[in-house]
Amino acid sequence: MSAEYPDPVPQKEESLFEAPPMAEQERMVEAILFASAEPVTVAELQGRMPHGCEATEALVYLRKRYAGRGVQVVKVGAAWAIRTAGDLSFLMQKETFESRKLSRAAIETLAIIAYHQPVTRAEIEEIRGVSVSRGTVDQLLEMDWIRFGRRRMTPGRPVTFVMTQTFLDHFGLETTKDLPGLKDLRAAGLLESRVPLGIMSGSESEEEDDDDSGQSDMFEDE
Amino acid sequence: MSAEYPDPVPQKEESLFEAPPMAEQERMVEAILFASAEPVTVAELQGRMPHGCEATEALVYLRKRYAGRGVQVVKVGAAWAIRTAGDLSFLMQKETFESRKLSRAAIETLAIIAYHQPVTRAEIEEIRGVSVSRGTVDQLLEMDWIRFGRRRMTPGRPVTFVMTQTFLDHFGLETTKDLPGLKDLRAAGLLESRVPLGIMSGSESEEEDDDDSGQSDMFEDE
Amino acid sequence: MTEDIFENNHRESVAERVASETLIVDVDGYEGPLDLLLTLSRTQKVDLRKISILDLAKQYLEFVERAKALRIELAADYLVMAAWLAFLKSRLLLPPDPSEEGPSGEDLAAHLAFQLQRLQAMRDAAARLMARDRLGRDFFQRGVPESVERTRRVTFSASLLDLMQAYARIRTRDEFRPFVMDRENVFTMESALERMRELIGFAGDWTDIASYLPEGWRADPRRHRSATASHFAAALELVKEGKLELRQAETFSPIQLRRKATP
Repeated sequence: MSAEYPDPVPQKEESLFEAPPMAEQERMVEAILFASAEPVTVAELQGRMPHGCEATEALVYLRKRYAGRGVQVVKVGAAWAIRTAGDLSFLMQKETFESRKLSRAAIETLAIIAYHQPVTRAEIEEIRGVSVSRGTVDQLLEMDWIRFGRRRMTPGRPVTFVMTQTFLDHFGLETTKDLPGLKDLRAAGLLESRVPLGIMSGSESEEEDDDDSGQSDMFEDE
Repeated sequence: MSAEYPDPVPQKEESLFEAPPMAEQERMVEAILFASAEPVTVAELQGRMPHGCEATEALVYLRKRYAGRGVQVVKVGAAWAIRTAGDLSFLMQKETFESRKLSRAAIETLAIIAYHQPVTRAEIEEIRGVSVSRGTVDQLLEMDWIRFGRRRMTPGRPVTFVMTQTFLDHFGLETTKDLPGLKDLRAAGLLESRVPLGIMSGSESEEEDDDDSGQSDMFEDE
Repeated sequence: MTEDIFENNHRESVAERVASETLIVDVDGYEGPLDLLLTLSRTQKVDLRKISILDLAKQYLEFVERAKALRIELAADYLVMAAWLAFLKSRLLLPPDPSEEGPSGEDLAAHLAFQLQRLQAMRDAAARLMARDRLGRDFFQRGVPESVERTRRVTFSASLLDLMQAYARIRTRDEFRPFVMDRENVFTMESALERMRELIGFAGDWTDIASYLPEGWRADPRRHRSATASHFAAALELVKEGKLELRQAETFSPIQLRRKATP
């Protein structure tokens, strides 16, 4: 259609087949994203498009094209999806909304995992001051909002929990960095496992592993 | 976004609320069509949009907007839906090619049919010493390497199998008479029956490359 | 509600009864001692960062006392917390003892304050999270997803040689021996056991198990392997029966055996 594309870069590689023009690539990305209910990774886009296509570039154009429209091109972690614009929710039929009530424990556990990930069960319990019931974790796992992360390299090699793409998708987050208030919480030292330095004179004696002080590795996700 | 809309028509009805601008209406139609599981009729669109909206008109704009895009606004019976553009349907398919070796059971069955045609299933089983599975025969039929021949004029009038031209083509034979005979096989060392294990000097028997003389694989079939 | 419960210890009995009922309900409602502390801390109506841990400890201890008086069963962790807070209280009230090891009362109090702040922060974060626009409620995914059709085409291949070999195999099958395990080079455990039973009568002293291998089973590595295995298994069996003793100085060193002295 339009003329927003820059002049095609001369073939970067000695490719046997010429890649389709960018306008065409954009159409392809559009078709694939529309067709899928789940977010599609760039790798998968690339895999489904003809050889030589640049899905990432096409996504930039497509996203721009849908700015302000009734549906939006959104980023979900490492993947992309099309979702209806939030301001039009009043038009939608909501009977499909899965209104499974989450318990207060489940919601808190979810938030702790989101803000502290990767986090072990013991750390969750430390923050909440109560033991985490199996059912709570199971429910969150089942909803595919959390998943197992890497094991901690500490005695007992405890398993950690991290957020999933489904979680990001559900709450309309591009990355875990977009969690509401994350920056402030971090600045206030509330994502640490202990009282931030400076507030306390002598360090705490609890035998907690401070090898990873919280959020620095929050986004390492394998 | 756009300058394609004509000046708003002065309110047709004595509406209490002003209808949203056409660009908004277009967004609404877009979101509804996107999210609906079924095609949506104009009446239904109208019913879900705010009072005073003109779904039909909005559809005209939306349709125009999607002209040439990766997805299309199409009419399905009396209703409307968004569908992948026809020329991109290839993106929704993924074909993988795989080349596999024919199973031992299949190749033996094939060999018997080749050397003994026309041959009945009972005869194949007698020669192989094991029953021939339906799947094996079906597979060979499907590959068009064997076909049904005449029925035998014996009790039960069993069906016979014969080779096909495709078979001959695949194996580079002009007629089935070109198949090497038993004598040739022997001359080529293929009919050499195995040497008893004990006599063999250790080195050879160690490696288990006896797939051409394998007593052990004799029974693994099916 | 609960924050008012202990404001005043001297209330009339009706109010007390009402309060105690609330208490029963609310103890169930609390998610552990930390949650209770957080609730109690709200009575101070100050920023959590400026909270008085000493006051809080007092409140909590009063709560526990009261629960005891009302004969309300408190879960163990509430009592553990009470004990810890009592300890903390004494630390905070008494002048620091320089000979004492471990963190000071202030450190402990600071950590508790931090824990409360952090729990509150997580609650607020959870609330903000749940209030976000959510998929399936505020924004929507495609109503008619199209799945990618995956077709797998399998082509089978076979060469003329495959075919001929297959046929040759069938035609020569009659000449094959019936299918039996080739035992020529296998020394079974049964025969090893039988052999050993006869021989151990003479094994008064520690002898290397290798010396028990029969003639003709020592040179050929395959035969040697099989005989060694079966003799070792047989020896274990005899140990189990209490007829033999086994020993090995270290990993991979020779295994020695001798007859077990009859008791």
